[in-house]
Amino acid sequence: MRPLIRMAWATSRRLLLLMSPLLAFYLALMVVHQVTKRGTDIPAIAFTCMFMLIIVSTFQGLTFDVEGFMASLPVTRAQLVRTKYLLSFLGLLAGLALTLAVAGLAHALAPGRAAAPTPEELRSAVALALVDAFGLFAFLPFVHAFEPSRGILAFSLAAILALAASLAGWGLDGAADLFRFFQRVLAQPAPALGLIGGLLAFGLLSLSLSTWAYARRSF
Amino acid sequence: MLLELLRRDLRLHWGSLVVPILILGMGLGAVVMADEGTRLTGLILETSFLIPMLPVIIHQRESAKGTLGDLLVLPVSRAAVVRLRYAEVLFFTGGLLLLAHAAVWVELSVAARHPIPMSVMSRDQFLGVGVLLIFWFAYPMPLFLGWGMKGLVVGYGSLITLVVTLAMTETDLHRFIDASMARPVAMALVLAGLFTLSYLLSLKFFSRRDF
Amino acid sequence: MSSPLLRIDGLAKRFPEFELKSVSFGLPAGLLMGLIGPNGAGKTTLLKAILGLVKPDAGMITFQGRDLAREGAALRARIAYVSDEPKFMPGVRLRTLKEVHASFFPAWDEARWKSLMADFGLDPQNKSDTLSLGQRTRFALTLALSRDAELLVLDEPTTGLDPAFRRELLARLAATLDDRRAILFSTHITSDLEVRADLVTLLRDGEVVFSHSQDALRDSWGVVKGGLDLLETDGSNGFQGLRTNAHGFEGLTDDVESARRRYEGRALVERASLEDILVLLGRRRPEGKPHAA
Amino acid sequence: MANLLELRNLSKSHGAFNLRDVDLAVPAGTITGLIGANGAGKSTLLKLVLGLLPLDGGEIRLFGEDARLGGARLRQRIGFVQESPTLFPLLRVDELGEVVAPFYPRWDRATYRRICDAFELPRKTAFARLSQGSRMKAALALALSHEAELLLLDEPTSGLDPLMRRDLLDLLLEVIQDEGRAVLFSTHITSDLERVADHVAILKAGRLVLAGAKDDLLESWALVRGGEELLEGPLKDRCRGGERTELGLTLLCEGAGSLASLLPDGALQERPSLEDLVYFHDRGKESLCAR
Repeated sequence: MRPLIRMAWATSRRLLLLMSPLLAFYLALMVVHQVTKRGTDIPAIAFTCMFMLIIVSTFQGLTFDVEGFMASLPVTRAQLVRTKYLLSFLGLLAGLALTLAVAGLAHALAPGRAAAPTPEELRSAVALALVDAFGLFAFLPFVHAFEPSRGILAFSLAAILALAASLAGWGLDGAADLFRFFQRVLAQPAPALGLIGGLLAFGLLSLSLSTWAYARRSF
Repeated sequence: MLLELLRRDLRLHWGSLVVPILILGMGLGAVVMADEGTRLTGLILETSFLIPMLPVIIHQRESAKGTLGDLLVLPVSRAAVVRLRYAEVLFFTGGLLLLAHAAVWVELSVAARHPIPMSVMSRDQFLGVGVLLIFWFAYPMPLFLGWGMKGLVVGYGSLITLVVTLAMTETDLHRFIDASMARPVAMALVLAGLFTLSYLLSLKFFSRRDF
Repeated sequence: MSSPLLRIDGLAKRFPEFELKSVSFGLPAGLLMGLIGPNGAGKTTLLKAILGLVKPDAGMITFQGRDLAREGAALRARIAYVSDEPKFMPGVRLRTLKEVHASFFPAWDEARWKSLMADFGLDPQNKSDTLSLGQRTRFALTLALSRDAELLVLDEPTTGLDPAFRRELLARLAATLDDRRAILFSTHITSDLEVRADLVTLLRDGEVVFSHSQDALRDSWGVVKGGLDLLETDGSNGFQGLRTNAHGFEGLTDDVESARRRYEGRALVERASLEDILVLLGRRRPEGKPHAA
Repeated sequence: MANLLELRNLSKSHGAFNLRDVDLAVPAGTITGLIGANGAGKSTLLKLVLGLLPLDGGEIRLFGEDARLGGARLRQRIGFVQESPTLFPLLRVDELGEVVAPFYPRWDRATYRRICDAFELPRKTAFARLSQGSRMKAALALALSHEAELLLLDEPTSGLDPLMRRDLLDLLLEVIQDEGRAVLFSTHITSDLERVADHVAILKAGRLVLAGAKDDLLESWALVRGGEELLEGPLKDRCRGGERTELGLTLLCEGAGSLASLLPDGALQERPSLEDLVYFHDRGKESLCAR
């Protein structure tokens, strides 16, 4: 697997460079948002920023059709899928770390204006990360079962249907409440572990589904 | 000619518009989580960043997939392609601002369980969108059309460093903003002038480029 | 002979990697001209300049007497182009690609397009990204041949095509020629041109080496094949190009008659095929010494 | 001489391209040419050997092992070039070598550099900015730099000029000097095959129509040119295809050695080129040969 990680880094390094202006802009906006607003909640932009990082780390195959070449290398399909999951997970952690770092930076820059990250704020950041993880684990099988651009279309349709279903009041109503639900659950340790355990199980299910689908793909 | 080119873009690129709109949807979700007061402003902020980039995304996809040559080999002039990109940004921004309004209005009505009066964009928000359109589209576009991806990175990169430095140094823009808001007509003329200047520069740079 | 349909005068273009130095030739109506030359000789740049994709540093290109630099958009309605790597937006049906393309050409011939698609074995419902290189080229050809273009500019159209199809394609292209139309056809597979090309232009290192009719070429260019000892005694100055290997040498001459007289009985002198000329001329102009691989 | 690759009644349906029980062996130390019309299944066959496409039926033995079991490990001993390679468009040519190197234990950086120079590749240029010919050369350099025992090349000469084609063919001849290696490459330029191929396999609509040593094949078939009288005589049941043009009839007949006695006077017999063999085989068979 190690050569695959090195290859992923060497190839996405330039892509990250290209995406960096956009990421830097969102980060700047988060800092501005933190400094000018008295509010304690994590700026909504962090949500998008994390999502953007995940797109970059997994979507190397989208912009340039390299999947055929990758499959012709002496690696198994399972290794290719595991690398993508690892990269996405790293993207997620990086997003979380960035969000907290920015909150700290804003506090350091203008101590008077931005409060230090409170435990409640940390819990929100982790909850946000878990919502992202849930979205990610739901999304990746689509990108592995179909080729990237068609996979995104399929996922966006599914996401919109899920959002519509929840908006119409069936069970959870909307991603917003998923976030609030996670926030509440994370408050006490026992349910928090249950939630994280559940998410990990969902992740493993997603990984095996992707591996099964990717093995059947033709390039 | 513009109509055929616009129809060509919509028929070939509707797929690539889904990803930005998906991100807009995610942003919409984020804004809904924000508290009551800032919903419309938050949404305009979000829309005005993403939507002016749609023509850039289309043009970038056209050059990344190598089909820009097919476009330029048609009996269309380079000027027609530049006109297309500038017309598209107005088409997309206008169209999607209306969509954003409708989305917020539906959300509020659903949340309030009864239809509420539509809150119309105030003059400040209109000018705000105009300023963002200039900075986020008109400024980088000539660089992008003239030098491709390198131009795009320079364009947006310089823009971001400007914003970060403004934030870091906590310069107070309010005085400048209030002054310009006071004279909306002059402000609108300045914005229109900058938009046209950007068009002329794009024309010059794009016409001499090799493909 | 009336003024040529397409005239290129002193076309020059400098790129970091290579340079097109003052290219001039004319293509009269009714003829098929083959454009040959090693990789990087500037063939694609030249063809792109005709289509306005590349802006020349100097020189002028006129089509039907009108300057392409000024009236490019209008003239492109009558020029059809197939690039060496036809690319199409992925995930789009061929039928949609055709409709988008056809909307720019009032003289579009839908019946002809349908019959070409059938002949070329393509299904309009197919998605563009499922096509192989050969099929993408065929689809690009259906688009180019379905509107009544007066100049066909084809950049290595036969690369991904099989021998049978190549033969049929060249026969079909030659059939479209009349006193209003011409074809400019760049290729590396010179055997295609041997049968069908009326004129041949050789481009090397950004310059036109010759632009003759195929018959004139046949009468003047030849290949001298002999043993290495012959090379020592007679020297290699008479040759335009030379290639030596273990068994002997192959020398290229542009005056086959005098070569026959000079090497009478000592070496084999034959007519040079286009491939021989290309291989023996080598890549770059030799600074004095013929380029021996 | 062990076979590096054996296909045993291989079959696959992959959209428009499909293969029906193809049997082919690629012995070590040889170059096998794969020719056939567009969509005949050449790329599909090569991709099946590499495991890019799942197999519908039949078996693939690579270096004596079943390809399905040891796929990834066996690919270390194969060099593959796609029809129009995309690789990593943003990477420079030298970076491509660095990125691919860790996947192949026997990767040799000096060989990669030597081949890049021989192909006159600008090492500092991004792959996407190379011409189609240079992209093919870069992909070839990658495939030739890890001492692969089996080279699978999908139309490697397309986009190359005659001079560069001849250099590439000489390089392939150099590769098989080492008895343990072999090359299987598909091409549309039959003159290349006539220059270097020992064995030839002709694919038509997914079926292996003709296969064998090139010289034996060309000796055993004959092109007979003449008038309509050719169809009356016993020649008819030896004919496998042909064409009627304004100049007369051209028939492709089997068993060239014993044809002389059957020829009506005035008919000409000559040895077919590979292109003739591919062009005439099964062409107009129903109307002309009426078997």
